[in-house]
Amino acid sequence: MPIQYYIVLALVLFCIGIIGVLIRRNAIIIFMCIELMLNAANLLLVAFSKMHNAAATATNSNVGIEGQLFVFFIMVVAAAEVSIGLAIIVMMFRNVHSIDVNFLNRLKN
Amino acid sequence: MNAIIFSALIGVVMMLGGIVIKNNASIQSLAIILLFILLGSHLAEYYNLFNIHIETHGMLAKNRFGMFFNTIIISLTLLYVLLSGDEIAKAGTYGAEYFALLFFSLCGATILSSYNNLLMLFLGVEIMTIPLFVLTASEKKNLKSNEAGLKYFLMGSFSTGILLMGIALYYGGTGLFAIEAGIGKNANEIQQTLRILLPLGLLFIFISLAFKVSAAPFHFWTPDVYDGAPSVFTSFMATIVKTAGFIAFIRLFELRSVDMSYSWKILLPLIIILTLLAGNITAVFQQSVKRMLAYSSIAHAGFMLFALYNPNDFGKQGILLYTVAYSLATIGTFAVLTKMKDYTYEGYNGLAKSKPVLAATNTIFLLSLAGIPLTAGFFAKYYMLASALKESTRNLWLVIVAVLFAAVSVYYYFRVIQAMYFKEGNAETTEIKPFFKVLLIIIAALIIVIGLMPSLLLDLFYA
Amino acid sequence: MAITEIIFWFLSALAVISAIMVVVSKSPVHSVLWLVTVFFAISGHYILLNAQFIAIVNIIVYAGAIMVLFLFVLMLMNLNKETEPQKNLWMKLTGVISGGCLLIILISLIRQATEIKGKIAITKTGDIGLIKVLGKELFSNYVVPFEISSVLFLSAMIGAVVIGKKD
Amino acid sequence: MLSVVNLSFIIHNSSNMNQLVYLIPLLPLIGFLVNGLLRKSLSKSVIAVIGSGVILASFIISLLLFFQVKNSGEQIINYFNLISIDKLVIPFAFQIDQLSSLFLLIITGIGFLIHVYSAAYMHEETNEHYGRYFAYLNLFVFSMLLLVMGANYVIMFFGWEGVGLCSYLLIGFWFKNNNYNYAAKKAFIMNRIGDLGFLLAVFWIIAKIGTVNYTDVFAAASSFSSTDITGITILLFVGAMGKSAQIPLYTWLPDAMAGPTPVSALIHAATMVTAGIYMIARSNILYSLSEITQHLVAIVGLATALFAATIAIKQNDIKKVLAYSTVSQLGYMFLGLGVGAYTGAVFHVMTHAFFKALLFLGAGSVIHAMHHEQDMRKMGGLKKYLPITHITFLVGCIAISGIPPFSGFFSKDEILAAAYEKNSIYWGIGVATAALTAFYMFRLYATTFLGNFRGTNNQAQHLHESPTAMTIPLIVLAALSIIGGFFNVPEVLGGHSSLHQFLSPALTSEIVHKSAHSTEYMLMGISVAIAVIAIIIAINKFSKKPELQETHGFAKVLENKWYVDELYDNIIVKPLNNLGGFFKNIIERKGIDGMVNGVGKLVNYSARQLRLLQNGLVGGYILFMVLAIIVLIYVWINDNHILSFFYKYF
Amino acid sequence: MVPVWLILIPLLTGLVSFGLQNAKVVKAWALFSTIISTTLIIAGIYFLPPSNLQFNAVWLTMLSSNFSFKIDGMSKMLCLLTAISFLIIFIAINKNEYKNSKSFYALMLLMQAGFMGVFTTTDALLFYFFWELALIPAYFLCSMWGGEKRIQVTFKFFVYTFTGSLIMLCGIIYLYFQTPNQTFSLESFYNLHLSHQQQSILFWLFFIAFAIKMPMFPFHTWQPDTYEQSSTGVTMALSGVMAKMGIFAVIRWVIPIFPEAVNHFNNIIIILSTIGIVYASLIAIKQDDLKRMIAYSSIAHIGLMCAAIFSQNNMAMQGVLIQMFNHGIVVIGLWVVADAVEQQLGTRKLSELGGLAQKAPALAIFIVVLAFANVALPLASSFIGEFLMLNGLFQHNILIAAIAGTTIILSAVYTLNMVQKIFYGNTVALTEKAVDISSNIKTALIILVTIIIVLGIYPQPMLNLVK
Repeated sequence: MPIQYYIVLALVLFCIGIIGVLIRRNAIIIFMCIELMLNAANLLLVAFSKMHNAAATATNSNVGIEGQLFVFFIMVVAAAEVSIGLAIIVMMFRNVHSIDVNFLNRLKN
Repeated sequence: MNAIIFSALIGVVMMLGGIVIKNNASIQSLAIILLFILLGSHLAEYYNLFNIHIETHGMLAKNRFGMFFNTIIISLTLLYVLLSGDEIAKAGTYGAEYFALLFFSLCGATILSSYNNLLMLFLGVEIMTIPLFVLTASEKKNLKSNEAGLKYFLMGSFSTGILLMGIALYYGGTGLFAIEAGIGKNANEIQQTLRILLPLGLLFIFISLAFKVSAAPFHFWTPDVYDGAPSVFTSFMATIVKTAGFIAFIRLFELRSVDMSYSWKILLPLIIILTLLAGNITAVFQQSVKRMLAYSSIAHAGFMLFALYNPNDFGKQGILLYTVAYSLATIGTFAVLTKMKDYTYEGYNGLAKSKPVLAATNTIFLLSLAGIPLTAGFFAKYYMLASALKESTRNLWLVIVAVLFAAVSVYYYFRVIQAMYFKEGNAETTEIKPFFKVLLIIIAALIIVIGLMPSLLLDLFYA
Repeated sequence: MAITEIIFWFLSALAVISAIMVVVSKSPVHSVLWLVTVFFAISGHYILLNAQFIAIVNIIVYAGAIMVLFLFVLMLMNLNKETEPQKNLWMKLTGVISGGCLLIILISLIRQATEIKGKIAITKTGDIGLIKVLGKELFSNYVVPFEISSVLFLSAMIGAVVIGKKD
Repeated sequence: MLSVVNLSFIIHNSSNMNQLVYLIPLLPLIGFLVNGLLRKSLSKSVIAVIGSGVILASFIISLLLFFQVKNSGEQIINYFNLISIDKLVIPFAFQIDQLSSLFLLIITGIGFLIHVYSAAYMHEETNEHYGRYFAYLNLFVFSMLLLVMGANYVIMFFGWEGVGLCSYLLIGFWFKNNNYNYAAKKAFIMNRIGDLGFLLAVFWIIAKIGTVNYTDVFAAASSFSSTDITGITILLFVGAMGKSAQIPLYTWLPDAMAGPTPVSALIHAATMVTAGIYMIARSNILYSLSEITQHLVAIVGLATALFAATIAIKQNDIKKVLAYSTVSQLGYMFLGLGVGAYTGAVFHVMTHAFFKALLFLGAGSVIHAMHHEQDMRKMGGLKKYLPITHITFLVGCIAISGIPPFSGFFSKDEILAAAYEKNSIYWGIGVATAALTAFYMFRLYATTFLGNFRGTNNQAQHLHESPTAMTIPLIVLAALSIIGGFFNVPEVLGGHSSLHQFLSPALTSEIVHKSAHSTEYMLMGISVAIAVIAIIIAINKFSKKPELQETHGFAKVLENKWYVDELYDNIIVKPLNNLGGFFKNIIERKGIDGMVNGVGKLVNYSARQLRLLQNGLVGGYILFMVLAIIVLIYVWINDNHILSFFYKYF
Repeated sequence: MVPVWLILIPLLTGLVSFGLQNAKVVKAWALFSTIISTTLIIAGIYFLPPSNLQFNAVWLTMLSSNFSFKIDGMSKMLCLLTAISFLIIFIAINKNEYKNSKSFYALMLLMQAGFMGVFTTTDALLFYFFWELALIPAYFLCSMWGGEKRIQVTFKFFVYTFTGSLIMLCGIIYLYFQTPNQTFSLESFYNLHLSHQQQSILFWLFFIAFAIKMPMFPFHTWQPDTYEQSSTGVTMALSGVMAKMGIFAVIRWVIPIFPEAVNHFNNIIIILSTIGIVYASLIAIKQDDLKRMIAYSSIAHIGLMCAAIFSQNNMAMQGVLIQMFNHGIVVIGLWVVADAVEQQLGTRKLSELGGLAQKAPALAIFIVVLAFANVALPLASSFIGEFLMLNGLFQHNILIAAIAGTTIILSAVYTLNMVQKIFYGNTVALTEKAVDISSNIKTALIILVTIIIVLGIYPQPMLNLVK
C-alpha cells in the first residue's frame, strides 16, 4: 500500500482525536480521544516501519524493527498513564460527583 | 549512567522505606541521605572514580554538558529537599511515597539530560511527568489540587500525543530514532526532494517540548497547575522539571539547528516574544504571589528559549547559568512562600519587620529573578542576550523587546519587595527553624557569589 | 482491486467511522465501545502490515485491558447514560473547524512531499513484526528502555495507590 | 571717524601706584567682610567708621591714581587667569586709564559722602541691620569698582552683576515689607534681561576674536563685519538698557526707591545706573563703527528722557520724581552717547552724580525730618525748618535745570550741541525735555519748600534740621554741583574742555564742532531761556497752591506712569505665568507624565485582557494550542516570505 | 589602588553599618567613612603619584571583562564631588532622626560606592554594574523614607531608569561583539569603526538611558516626584551626584563612541534640551512646593548642560565639566536649606511660609548666597560654568544660545521668588516660633558656601583638574 494512504489515515484519526478533545467535556471521553491520537501515531509508526523495511530489503532485513518496538513502548506508557489518569478522574469524581472538565474552574486568570 | 540508576534505585528504596519508617522526620533524613548518595555516585562518575557501565546501544550518550547539568539538578534537588523536606513530609500521609515520586521524576530528568534516542526522550518525559501528575493532585481534599491534577494530566497527555505524532513523522523521514539521524544528509538530496516528514515531525516535537517548558502559546496549563499544586511541589516543577525540559529541548535542537535554521529564525523569535508577553504581562495582574511566580516562570522560559534560538557558547553556558540562577532563586522564593499563611501580596506586608532574614533573603531571590546586577539572575539574562547578539546583530530588535519585558517583570517582583519592606502589616508565617534560615542565607549568598563571579560556576563546566 | 486493498479500505473506513462515533456518541459507554472498534480496525491494519505482535498486543492491552478499565470506571460512576451537558454550539463548531483546518493543512503538506512519492509499506510479508524477531531485539538492543520503563510502572503504581487510597 | 587708541603706554614699574591698585576694590571688600561677619559684635560707630573709612581710603588711592594716569596714561595690571581654556584666556586684570580713573573718583568720592550721610541717616536701625547695611554698601562699592576697573568684558560683567546683586539687597533692605521685596526682585530680574544681552554680546566677541580684553577687542574692531559690529553693539546696548533703566527696561528704577534714601542716591542716581553709560563709553570704538546702533542709542535715550520727564511731572512722591528725573537724565546721557558726544555723556554722568546725589540726600534729609513721609502734598514751607537742606536742594534744582553757571548747564549743553550737529530734531526734543526737567524740579522744590506746611501737627513739632553728618555731605555736594561744570568749559565759552582733553586717549575723537560760535550761543540761549520760563511757571503755580485734588484725563495717565507697568504685566508677566501654569498642569501632568503612566496603564490593561485567555477551561486551552499549531505550521511554510519581509525592516 | 579603595571603603563600611545597632554610632561611622573617602580622593588628586589612579585586575576571563579603573580629570572631579557631597550630606542630616537608621546609612554608603564605581571604571560591563549598584540602594532609600506617595513614585523612578539602563545594556552587548577581540574595555570601544546606521541605533540605546538618568526633557517626569517624595538626605545624593552620572556617561560613553551619530542628532538634542530649560523654568516659577521647585530648577540646569555637551564646543565642554561639580554643590546646598526648613516647620509650601529671615538670619544669609549661586551670579562658582556653556552654545547657534540664556532670567525669577516667600516679609504663625539652624547644618552650609565662592573667584584649579 502506498505510504500516503497510511499517513492520511493516521492524520485523519489524529485530527478526529483532537476534535474530540476540543468538543467534549467529559474527562473520560477526552482521555479516550487522546488514546485515539496515540493510536494514530502507533499506526503511522508501524506503517513507516514497514516502509523503511521495504526500502532496504536485501541488505538488512531488520530495518524498521525499531518502529514496531517503539509502538510497544507507547502501549506500555499508555497503560501506565491510564492507571494514573483514571485514578485522578475517580478521585475528582469522589469530591465533586462530576467528571465535567468545565465544572472545575476555580483556577483561572 | 550512575545518576539514572541511582535515582531510580533510591526511589525504590524510598518506596520500600515508607513501609518500615512511619516517622516523618526519619523519612526526611533518609531522603536526604539517599540524595547525598546519589550526588556522591554521580560525582564519582563525573570524576571517573566509579561508573556502572551499561551497554545502551546508543540509547543514551554520556556527555559533559548533560553530566554537568545532572550535577546541577541533583544538587538543586538536594537543596530543595533540605529546605522543604518537612513540607513534603507534611503534604499528606504518604511522605515516603512523595519522596519516591520526586526521585523517579528526577530519574526522568537525568534521562533527559543524556538521551540519544527519541525513545529515551519519550520515556524520560513520561517518567518525569507521570509522578508530577500525582504530586499535583496530591492534596486530595483540595479541589484546587484536584483540578490542577486533572488539567495537568489531560493536557500533558495531549502533548504526549503530539510528541508521538512528531516522533512518528520523524521516523518516517529518517528511518531512525537516533537524534543524530538525518544529519549529514547531503545538501543536494535535500534540495532535490522536498522533505516534509522530518521537519514536520520536529515541529511537532518542538511543540510538545514547548508545552513541557511552558512556552507560549502552549503555556496555559502552567499557571493553573502551579497555582493548584501544593506549593512545595510547584517549586520542584518550576525549577528542576522545567530546566530538565530545556535540556531535553537543547539536546535535540542544537543538533538539528543546521537543518532547520531557516524556519527557526521566524518560529523561535515568535515563540520567544509570545512567551515573554504572556508571562510578563499577565503576571502584572496577579494578586497571589504563587500565581505570579507561575507566570514569572513562563517569562523565564521566554529567556531560556534564547539558548535554543542561539545554541552557541553563550547560549549553552548561559542556559546552565540560567538554570542555576533561576532555580536557586525560585526554590528560595517558594520556600519562603510555603511558610506564608497568606499567598497574596498583602500576606507579605510587613514581613521585613517580623522576619527580617526571610525578607532580606527573599529580596535577593526576587532581585535575582528580576535580573538585577550583582545577582546571578543578571548574568543569566546577560548570557541569553549575548547569545542572540553573537549569533547575528539582526537580533538586536529581539534583544530590545526582551529587555523591555524584563523591565515589566520588575513591576511584579518589586511588588513583593514593596509589601515586605514598605507596607505596614504583620505577615504571618508558620514556624521557622533556624536551619531553614541558614539555608536561605546560603542560597542568597550563592546567588550573590555567582552574580559577582559567574566564572566560578562556568569554569567547572570547562574544567 | 486486490484483496489487500479491499481490506485496507474497509478497515480504514471502519476506523474513521468508529473514531467519529467515539467523538459524537452521547453515551460514554457507546464511546468506549466504538473506541474498541477503532482498536480492532487498527489491529486489522497491523495484521495487514504483518505486524502480528503489535496487533495482538493492541488487542490484549488496549482493547482488552485499558478499555475494560475505562468501562469499569464508567460503571463505577454510573455514567452510562448521557449526563454531559451540551457544550455551546459555537464551541463545538470552533473545535471542529480548527481540527479540520489542522487536518487540511497537514494533508496538503504531505501531498507536497516528494520524498514519499512511490514509497510503499509492504503488506502481508516481512518478518520484522514477528514476535521472535521483536523479542530478540527487545532484549538485546532495547533492554535499557525496557528496564527503564519499569521505573515508569513503579511510579505509576505508587501514584495510583497514593491517589486511589482513601484516607 | 576712528582714531587708533593709544595702547602702547603700558608703563611698568613707573610708579609704585600699580601695586596699590588692587587695594581700591579690596578695601571695600574687607569692609564688607568685617561689617558683614562681625555685625553683631561691633558697635554702630565702629561699623560706620569702618564702612566709611575703607571708602575714604579707596578714594585717596583713586585720587593718587588719577594724577598718575593724568601723567603717564593707561595701565593694565594682570593678576591671574580667571579662565584659561584653549585659546580663550580671560585674565583677572584691571585697566586703569583716564575713563576708569574718573569713574573711580566719582564712585569712591560720592560713595564716601553717602557713607558718611548714611551713618547718621540709618542710625535708628538695630546694630545688626546697621552692620548689614554698611556691609551691603561696601560690597556695592566693591562691585562697582570691579565693573569700572576690569580690563575685559568678563570682569566688567562680574561687577555688573555684583552691583545688580547689591541693588537687590539694598532695595529689599527692609525685608519685612513685601512691597519692597517685590521692587527688589523686579529690579534684579529686569537687570537680568539686560544682562542676557550683555552676555550674548560677550559671546559674540569671543566667537569673533576669542578674547574679551578691551585692548584686543578694540584693536580688532575694524576687522569686524558690519553685522557683527551692529549685533555686538546692540546686544551690549540691551545690557545698558537694563542697568541704566532705558525704555523698555526702565520700570524697575522708580520702584527701586523702596530702598533707604542714601542707597537711592548712591546706587540709583550716582553710580550703578551710569554703568551702562560707562560701558558704552568704554566700547566707544565699537559704537563709532555702527551707525545704526548709534541712531538706536540716541533715539532710545531721547525717548526715555522725554517719556520719563512727562511722568515725573505728575508724581507726588518726592523720591519718585527724582527717580523719573534720573531715568530722564540717563536718557540724556544715552543721547549723548548716541550722537557721539562721549565726553559729554561722561561729563553729564559726573555732574549728574553731584547734583542727583545732592537732590536725593536732600530729599532724604526732608524725609528724615518728616518721619518717613514721602508724599510732597503733605509737605510745604520747609524752607524755614530746614535751611541747609533747602539751600543745597535749591542748588541741586538749579543745576539739574541747566541754568548757568551751575554744573548741569555745561554738561547738558555739550550733549545738546552735539545732538544739534547730528540732527536738529534731537536737539529740539532735548530742549523740550530740559524744559520739562526744569518744570518738574521746581514743582518739586516749590511744593516742598515753599508755601505753608501741610503736614500733621505732630510732624510739625518735630521738624528739625538734620545732623551734621548729613548736612556736610549736602554742602560738599552742593559745592560740587556748582563748580562741577568748570571741569569742562567748552571753548566757545572760553574754556579748554579740559575733561575732553583728559579723556581723549580713552575715547574716540568726536565730531568736530562745525557750528559757528553764534549758533552755539543761540542754542544755549534758547535752552536756558526755556528752562527759566519753565522754572517761573512752576514756582508760580506750585508755591502757593499745590495740586491736592484728584487728577483727571491725561494727567491721570501721567500720574499712572502711562500704565506701562500694567501693560508689561498684561503682555509679558501674565502670559508667561499662564504658560507656566499650562505647562505645569496640562503638558506635564497630562502630556508627559500621562504618557509615562500611559505605558504603565497599557501594561495593566493588556494584563487584564490577556488574563481573559486564561479562562480555566481545558477545552479552551487546547483550542489555543491547536490554533497555535496551525499558525506555526503556516508560518513555517511561508518562512521565506516572512523572513525577507523582516530583514527588509530590521 | 585609589579607585578601588574609593569603592571599597563605602561598600565595606556600608555593609558593616547594617550590623551596627546604636544610631549615634552609625552616624559617626558613616561620617568617618566619608571623611576617609574625601581624604583619599584629595590625596589621590594632589599628592599620590598618578600611577595610583589606575587599577587593573582580571574579573571575568571568558567575557574579557576586567576590573579596570582609571581616574582621569573628569573622574577626579566627580569623585571629589561624590566624596564631598556625601560628607556634607552626612553632616547636614546628622541631627535628623530616621527610623532604622543603620539601614539608611548603610544604603547611603552603598549608593556612594555605586557612584564611585560609575565614575572610575573603564569597563563597560562593570560600568553597567555600578550604574545599577547606585540605583538599587536609591530605590530602597526612596521607598523606605520619605513622603506619603513615596512607594509608587519611587517605583516609577526605578522602573523608568531601570528600563533605560537595560536598553543601554543591549547597546553594550552589541558593542562588545563589534570589538575585534570581544572585550568591554573603554579603549576598544573608542577604537571601533561603526557604520553610520549602527551608530544611529546604538546612540539612542545609550542616550535614552542617560537622558532618563539626568533627566533631560522629556524624560524627566520621574524626577520632581521622586525628589519631592524622598527624604531630603537622599534627594541630595540623587540630584547632587546621581544626576551627574547621566551627564558624565554621555561625555564618556556616547560622545567618543558615536561621533557620527552625535553629529547627526545633536540638533535634536540641543533643541529638546533648550525647550526643557524654558519649560522647566516656567514650571518652577509656578511651583508652590519648595522641593518641587528645586527639582524643576535642577532639570533646567541639567538641560543647559546637556545642550552644551552636544554643541560640541570645547569651551562648552569645559563648562559642563566644572558645572557638574558646581551644580552638585549648589543644589545640595539648596536641599540642605529645604531640609532645614521642612524639618523645623513641617511644611514645604512656599505660600505657608514667610519672614523666616527674622528668625533664622544665618540661614537667610546662606540661602541668599545659594540662591545667587543658583542663578549663576558671577563670583559664585556656577557662573563660570554657565558662562562657558552658553558661550559654547552661542558658537553653535545664536538663537539657541539666546533661548537657553533665558535661564539666567527665569532662574532669577523662581529663585528670588522662593527666597522672598520663605525668608522675607512678616513672619506668619508657622514661622513665629522658628529658631535658627543647628550647628551641623551651619557647618555643612559653610563648607558649601566656601566652595562656591572660592571657585567662583578662582575657578582655574577646577578647570585645570578636568582638562
